Amino acid sequence: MPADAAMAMDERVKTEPFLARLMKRPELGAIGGVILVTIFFLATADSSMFTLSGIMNFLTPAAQLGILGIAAAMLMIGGEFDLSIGSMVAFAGMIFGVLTVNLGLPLILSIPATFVFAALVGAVNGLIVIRSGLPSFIVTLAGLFILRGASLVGLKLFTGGSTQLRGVREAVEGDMLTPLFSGDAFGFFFTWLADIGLIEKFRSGTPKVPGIPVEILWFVLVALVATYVLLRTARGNWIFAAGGDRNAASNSGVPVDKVKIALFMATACAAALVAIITVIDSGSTDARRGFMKEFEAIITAVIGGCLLTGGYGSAIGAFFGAIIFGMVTIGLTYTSFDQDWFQVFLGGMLLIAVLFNNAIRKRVTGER
Amino acid sequence: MPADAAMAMDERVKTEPFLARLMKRPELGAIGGVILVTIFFLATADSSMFTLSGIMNFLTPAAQLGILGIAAAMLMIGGEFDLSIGSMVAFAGMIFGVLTVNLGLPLILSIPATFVFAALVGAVNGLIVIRSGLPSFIVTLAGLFILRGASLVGLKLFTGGSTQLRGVREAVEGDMLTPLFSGDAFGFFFTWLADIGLIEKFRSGTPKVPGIPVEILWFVLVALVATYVLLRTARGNWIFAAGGDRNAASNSGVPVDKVKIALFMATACAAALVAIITVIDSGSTDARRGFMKEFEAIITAVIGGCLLTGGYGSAIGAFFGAIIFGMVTIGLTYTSFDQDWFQVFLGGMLLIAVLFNNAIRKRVTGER
Amino acid sequence: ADIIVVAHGQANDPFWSVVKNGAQEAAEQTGANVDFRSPETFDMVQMSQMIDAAVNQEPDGLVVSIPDADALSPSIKRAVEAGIPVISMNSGADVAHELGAKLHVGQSEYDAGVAAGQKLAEMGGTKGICVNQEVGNVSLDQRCEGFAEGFGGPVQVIPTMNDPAEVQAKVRAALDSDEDVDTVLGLGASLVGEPAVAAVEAMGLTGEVLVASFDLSAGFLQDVADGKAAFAIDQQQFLQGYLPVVFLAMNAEYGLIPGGDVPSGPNLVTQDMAAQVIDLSAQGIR
Amino acid sequence: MTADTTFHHGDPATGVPIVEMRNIEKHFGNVIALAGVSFDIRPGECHCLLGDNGAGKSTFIKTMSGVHKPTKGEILFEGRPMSFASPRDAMEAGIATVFQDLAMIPLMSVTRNFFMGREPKKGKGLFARMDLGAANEICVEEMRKMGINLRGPDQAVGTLSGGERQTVAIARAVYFGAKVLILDEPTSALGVRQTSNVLATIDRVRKQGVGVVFISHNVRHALAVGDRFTVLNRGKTLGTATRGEITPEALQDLMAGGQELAQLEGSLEGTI
Amino acid sequence: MTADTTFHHGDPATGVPIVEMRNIEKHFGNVIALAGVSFDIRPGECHCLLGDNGAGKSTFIKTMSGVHKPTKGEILFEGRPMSFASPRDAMEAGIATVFQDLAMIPLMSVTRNFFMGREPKKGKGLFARMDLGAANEICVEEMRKMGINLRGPDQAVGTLSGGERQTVAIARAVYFGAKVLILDEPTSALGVRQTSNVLATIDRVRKQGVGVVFISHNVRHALAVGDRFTVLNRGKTLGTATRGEITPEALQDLMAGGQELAQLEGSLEGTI
Ligand SMILES: Nc1ncnc2c1ncn2[C@@H]1O[C@H](COP(=O)(O)OP(=O)(O)OP(=O)(O)O)[C@@H](O)[C@H]1O
Ligand SMILES: Nc1ncnc2c1ncn2[C@@H]1O[C@H](COP(=O)(O)OP(=O)(O)OP(=O)(O)O)[C@@H](O)[C@H]1O
Ligand SMILES: [Mg+2]
Ligand SMILES: [Mg+2]
Repeated sequence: MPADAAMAMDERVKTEPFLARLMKRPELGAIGGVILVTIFFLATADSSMFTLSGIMNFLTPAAQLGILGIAAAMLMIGGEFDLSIGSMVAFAGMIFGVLTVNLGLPLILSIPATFVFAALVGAVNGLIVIRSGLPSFIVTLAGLFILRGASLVGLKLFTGGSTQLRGVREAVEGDMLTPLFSGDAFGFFFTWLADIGLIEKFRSGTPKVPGIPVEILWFVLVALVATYVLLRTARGNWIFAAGGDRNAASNSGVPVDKVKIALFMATACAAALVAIITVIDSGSTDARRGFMKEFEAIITAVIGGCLLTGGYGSAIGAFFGAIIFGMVTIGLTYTSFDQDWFQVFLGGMLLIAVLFNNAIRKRVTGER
Repeated sequence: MPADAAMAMDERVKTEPFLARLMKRPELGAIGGVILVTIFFLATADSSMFTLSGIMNFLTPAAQLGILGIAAAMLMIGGEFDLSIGSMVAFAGMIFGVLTVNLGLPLILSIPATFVFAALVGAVNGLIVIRSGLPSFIVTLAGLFILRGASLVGLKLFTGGSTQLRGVREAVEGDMLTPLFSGDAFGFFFTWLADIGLIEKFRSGTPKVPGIPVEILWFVLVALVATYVLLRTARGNWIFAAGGDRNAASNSGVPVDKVKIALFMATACAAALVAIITVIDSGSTDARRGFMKEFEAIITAVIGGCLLTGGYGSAIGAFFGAIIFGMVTIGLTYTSFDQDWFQVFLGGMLLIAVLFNNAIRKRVTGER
Repeated sequence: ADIIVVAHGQANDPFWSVVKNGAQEAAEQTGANVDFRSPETFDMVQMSQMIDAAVNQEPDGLVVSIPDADALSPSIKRAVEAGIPVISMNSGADVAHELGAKLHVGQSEYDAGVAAGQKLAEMGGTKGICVNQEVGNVSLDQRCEGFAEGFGGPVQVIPTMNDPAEVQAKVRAALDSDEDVDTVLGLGASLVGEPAVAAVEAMGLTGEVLVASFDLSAGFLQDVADGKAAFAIDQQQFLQGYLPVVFLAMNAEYGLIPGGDVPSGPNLVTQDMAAQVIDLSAQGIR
Repeated sequence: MTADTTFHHGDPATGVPIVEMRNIEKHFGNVIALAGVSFDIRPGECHCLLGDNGAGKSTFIKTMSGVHKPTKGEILFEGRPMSFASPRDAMEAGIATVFQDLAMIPLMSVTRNFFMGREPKKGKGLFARMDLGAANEICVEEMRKMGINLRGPDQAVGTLSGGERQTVAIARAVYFGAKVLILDEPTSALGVRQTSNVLATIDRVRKQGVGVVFISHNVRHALAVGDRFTVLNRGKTLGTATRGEITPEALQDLMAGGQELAQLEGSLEGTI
Repeated sequence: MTADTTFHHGDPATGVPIVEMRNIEKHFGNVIALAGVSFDIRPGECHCLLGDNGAGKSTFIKTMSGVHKPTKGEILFEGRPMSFASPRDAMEAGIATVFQDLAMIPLMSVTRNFFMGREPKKGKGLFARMDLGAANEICVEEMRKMGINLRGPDQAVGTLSGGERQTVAIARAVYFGAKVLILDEPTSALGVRQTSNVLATIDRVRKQGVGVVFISHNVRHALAVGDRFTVLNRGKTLGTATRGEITPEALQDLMAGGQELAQLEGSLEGTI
C-alpha cells in the first residue's frame, strides 16, 4: 500500500519492534495473563490438570462463562452494561425447560422460541435504557431481580411447587438437534485416538476424553464471530463509536440507539445459549442457575482489556479472560491448597495476572 | 450579591420556577422515589409499617446499607469503584472481634485499631489502582475475594475451627464507648413519650420503640458530613474534578492521586464502621457478613443519582437511595403479596422509582 | 489414600465449615489426604465440573453431596465408571445407589423439615413462617417444603438476603403485620436463627412466638438454653464429613465398607441439651 | 486591511434555497439560546454565520443538522417542510457538518473516525465487511490534500494534535459532502498552510454547486470566501448582508455584538 | 499587512530566564514528538511559539508545565535544574497554563472549574470551607473583564459555547498567573471583542514582569504582542528571531513549515 510506504519514511516515527506492535492490541495483555497462570499451575498443580481431560475440564466452565463474557465485552465496548444476564440464564433455562418438558416441544421449536423470548427481554432492556436515558446499570439491575424472581415463580408454577425442573435429558433424548448443544463432538475421532493409544483411557477402557465438549466449540465460534464483527464490519465500527462517545457518534451519523438495542438483544441471546447448553447438559434447571454470572462476565471482559467506560476492548481479550478465570477457579482444585484459602488465591491470582500483563504491555510498548 | 442581580436581568434567561431549580439537584430525584415508594406501601402494606416502630424497623437495615452507600457514592463521584467493601465488613468485623474478644482490648483501643487496619487496606487498594493504572473495578474485585477469604481463614484460626466468632457483647458490656455504637439513643426521652402516651407500649409496659437505633444517627451524621465535604469544601471540589476528568483535573492542579487514595481509605473506614456497629449489635461476627453489600452500596449510590462514569452525584441522593432500598426490601413483608414474588417486586419497584424521578426531573426542568 | 470431597455448600457457610472440619479430623486420624472443594455459590453446573476435575485426578475415593441428581449424575457416573469408589453425603439419599454410590451418610433435608414441623406443631404452633436466606438453593427450599408438610398449618416462606440486620427487620415486619404468626423457622442458625430471636425479643414476644432453626451456632444454642428459642435441628453434619472419609480410607486400605446408609440426623437440640453443645459448636464440631 | 481577495465570486445565487430556516427558537431549560433566527442557504454560495461568543451560532447549525430539535420554528429542505429526527437523517438528505467539537472518538483510529457511520464496504450480504485497505488509503490521501502528513492511519485520534484532529473532521465532511456543507469554526486550530487549504476547498466545493455555511470569528477569512453574511447577537439575527454591501469595519463591529471595542480599538484595529 | 502595532514593546528582556528548556526530547512509544528543542522565557517578555499543525508545540509546553516528563533534556527554573512531578508542582512554582484542550470538567459549574485546585477558603481548621459567594463574584467579574457576560456562575461548563469555555480557561490562568503564563492557542475560538481583550491582557501582564509563552497560528496576533518568536517544525526548532529582525512574510513562511504555499499563495496572501 502506498500509504504504508510513505509512513515508513517518516522521520518522526521510530521503527517499532514487531512485539511492541502486537502488544498494542488490547487482547494481547490477556494472553500474557494466560501464560502466567499456566506457569503457576504447571508448578503447583496435580499433573492431571494439563492432560487432555484436565484441559477439557477447565475449558468447559471457561467456555460457558466466556460466551457470556464475550457478549458482555461487546456490550461494554458499546458503552452499556447488562446485569441481568445471570438471571437471564435462569429465566431462559426455565422457559426452555417448560417448553421441552411441560409442552413437549421438539428442540427445533423450543430453541428458537427461547431465543425469541430472550431477544425480546433484551430489546425491552435496551428500549428502556434508550428512552429513559437512565444508566443501563440501574435498568438491568432491575432486570436482574425481576428475571431471577420470575424464574422462581415460573418454576414453582410449572413444577407444582419445586424450584427445580427436571427431566430435560429424557425429553430431548434422540432429538436431531441435541448433539449440537450437548455432549461431546468428534467422539469417533477420540475413540480412535484412544484405540491407537494416543489418549488415555479409564481402567474400564473408555477414553478419558470422549470428545470435545460442544460448549467449547460454541465458545470458539462466538469469539470468532464477535471478533469479525467488531474489527471487520461497519457494525463493529459503530459499536466502538457508540461506546466511545455517544454524542460524537450520533453526530457523525451512527444510529447509536439501534446499535445499543441490538447489543442488548445479542447479550440476552448469549445468555439463552448458555442456558440451553447447560440445561440440556445437566438435564435440569433451577432458580439459582447463572447466579452471579453477570459479574463474572464483566470481570472476564475487564480482564480481557475492556474499559468500563466503553469504547475500548476486544472479544478475543474476553476469550482469554474467560480462560484465565476458568483456569484459576478450577485449577485450584488440582492443587493441594486448603479450600479455605480458595478466595484469597482467586483474588491474588486475578490481581497478579492483570498486573503482570499490564506491566508487560507498558514495558514493550514504551508507554509511561 | 451583585453578580446575581446582573444575572436576573439577562434577557436570555427565562425565570425559572423554584421547583425547577430544586429538581436540578441530583438528590431530589431520589426524594421523589421515596415519596412514590411510601405512597405505594401506604396503599398496600399493613398499617404497622408506618408506625414509629415500623419505621425504625426498616430504617435500621437502610442505615447500615446507607453508610456504605454514601461512601460508595463519594468514591464513585471521584471516578472509582470499591468492590471490596462487602468483604471489608467481614474482615474489619473479624479484626474487631479478635481485638475485643481474643485480646480483650477495650473499645477505646480496639475501635481505632480497626479503623487503622481498614484505612491501610483502603490505601493499598488506592495505591495499586493509581500506580498500575488498572481500573479500580478489577483491583478491588481481587480485594473482594482476598478479604473474604482472609476473614474465613482468620476466623477459623482465632476460634479454633468455627466460622463464627462470638462473645463480643459480653466483652464490650459496660464499656464506656458501647452506647455510641450499639443499642438505642435517647431512651429516656422515648420512655417519657411512652409514659405520657405519645408512643405505643408493649403489653409489658415498655415502650414499643425504646429509642433511636444508633446506626440511624450514624447514618444521618455520615450523610451530613459527606454532603458538607462534597458541596462546601475544596476537597469536595477536587473529588468532583478527579471523577469528572482525571487529566483535566490534574492539569488544573488538583492532586488527583491523593484525592483518590483518601477516598479509598474513607470507603474502607465506612465499611469498618458498619462492621463495628453490627458486630457489637449482634454480639458476633462470621465469615459471611457483608456478603453482596458492595453491589447494594453501588445500587444505592446509583438510585441516588450518581453516574457510574464519575464526576456527578450526591451524598444526600445515596441517603435517600438507601432508604428506598431498605423500604422496598423490608416493605414487601408487610404486604399480603406472595413472598415468592419478592425479587420481581424489588426489581419492579426499583425501576419504577428511578423512572419516576427521572420523568419528574425532566418535566420540571424542561429538559428534552 | 487420596480422598476428594465435593460439596455444594461454601467453605464460609457455618454449616459446611463443620462438615469440612469433620473431614479434616478424619484425615488426621486415618492419615488420608483429603481435599475439600465447593463452588463459590449454589451452582450445579460448576459443581459437576468440579466432580469432573476430581475424577481426572483419580483419587482413591470421592465424597459428594447430591442436591440435584439430574445435573450431577453424568459426573458421578463417570467417577463410578472410572472405578473410583463414591460415597454421597448430606443430600441425595434417594438417588445415591442408583448412581452407583457405595452408600449415603446424611439426612434428607425434606425429612428434617418434616420433623421440625411436627415438633413445632406439637409445641402449639399454628401459623408459621419459614425464613429462607437463599431462595432457589434446592436443599434449602426442601427444608421449607418439609416444614410446611410436617407443620400442617399455613406456612409463608420469607425470602431474605444475606444480612442479619435485614433478617431481623423482616422477621419483625412479618410478626408485626400478621399477629397470628406464632412460629418462626430459620434455615441457618447464625444468619437467621439469632436475628429472629433478637426480633422476637425486641417486640416483647419472647415465649409467645416459637423460634426454631436448622443447624447450630453457639449463639443460637445459648438462646435455646435460655429458653428464648425452641430448638435447633442438628444433622450432626460433622459426621457427614467425618464418616465418608473414614469409610473410604478403610476401603482404600483394607477394602472394608459398611453395608448400608448411615442416617446422621435429624436430631433436635432442645433446652435441656443445648448448654452442653455450645462449646462444641463454638469449635466448629456441632 | 485588504477586503478584496482574488477568489472569483459568482453572481449572487438566486436558485431555490436548499435549506431554509424560519424563526428558529431553541431553549435549554430556562436558557434561551436562540430567540427567532431566519436563515437560508442556496446552491453554490458560501453563507457566513458570524457573531460574538455565545451568540448561538453552534446551536443554530446544530438544529440545521439534526442534532437539536428546534423549540419553535420551521425548517424547509428544498422547499418542503422537514424535521430531521437525527443527524443521520440530515446526512442522508445531503447535509455534511463539521461540528465545533469535531464529533470524533478519541480512542478510535483516524481511519475509523473518518468513515464512522459511512464505512466503505466490500463483499456481499452476510459477508459485507469494511474495506479497511481502501479506507486507509482514502483517509491518508484526503489528509494529505489538506496539508497534513499522517504518521499512520491507525493512530488514535486522541493522540493527534489539535489541528490534525480538526483537519480530519474537515476532510471527512468534504469527502462525503453532498448538497450543503456546514463548517463551524473549521480553521480555529489550523496552521497557515492548512487554513489556506481549507479556504481553497470551500471555494472549490462552492463552485461545484454545494451550499456552504461557514462560521468564523476571523473577518478576513469570512470576507475571503463569503457571498452573504448573517450576524447573530444574543440569540437574535442582526440581519444579512450581501458581499460588497458592507465594509469590513462595519462587519467587524457587528460581529463584536455592536458593543464598542473600548479603548482597545485604537491599538488593535486591523490586527484581529 | 501592517506589522507595527501600537503596543508598547520594551527593550528586549535581558534578565535571567525564568524557565530554560535545553534539548528537550519527547517520545510517545514509537512516535517522536520532540527531537531536541531549546527555549527560554524571561520576565516581562512575550515569547511566541509558532509552527505548523503537529509540530510539537503543545507537547513542548506540556513538558514545561509538568504534564509530561521529557524523555531527554534539561529544565532549569530560575537557574536551578528542576523536574516537576505534576502540574500542581509547576503551578506552585508559578507557572500558569491554558492548555489547548482547556482542562475543564464539563459537568462542573463555571465557578468550580475556575477555582479548581485553588479554592478560596473561609473558616479555619476543620471548618475551612470553600467561599462560594466570593468565588462566584470573582468568576463573574473576571469573565466580564474578558468580554463575556455569564448567564450564571453555576452553569455547567459543558453547556457553554466554545468561546465562552475558552475564556473561562484564560481568565482562570490570568487570575492565578504568577511568574510564567503559558497560553496554547488561547484565541482560537474567541470572537473579535474577546480576542482583543486577550491580547490586551497579555500586554498588561507582560508589563507587570510576567513571562508569557504564546502559541498561535495567527501571524497578526503573534506580531501584535510577541517580543521573540521561536518556530517549531516536525519536532525540531527552526530558530528564534527577535521582534524587528524578521519580516511578517518570512515568519509566515517559517510557520507553514518551510514548504511553499503552492499556488494558493497568490490568492490568499495577506488574508490568513
Ligand atoms: N445544552 C445547553 N444547555 C444550556 N445552555 C446551552 C446549551 N448549549 C448552549 N447553551 C448556551 O447557549 C448559548 C449559545 O451557545 P452556542 O454554542 O450556540 O454559541 P456560539 O455562537 O457557537 O459561540 P462560540 O463562538 O463561542 O462557539 C451559550 O450562551 C450557551 O451557554
Ligand atoms: N500521547 C501521544 N501519543 C502519540 N503521539 C502523540 C501524542 N501526543 C502527541 N502526539 C503526536 O505528536 C505530534 C505533536 O503534537 P502536538 O499536539 O504537540 O502538536 P502541536 O504543535 O500542538 O499542533 P497543533 O497546532 O495542531 O495543536 C503530533 O503529530 C501528534 O500526533
Ligand atoms: Mg460555537
Ligand atoms: Mg497544539
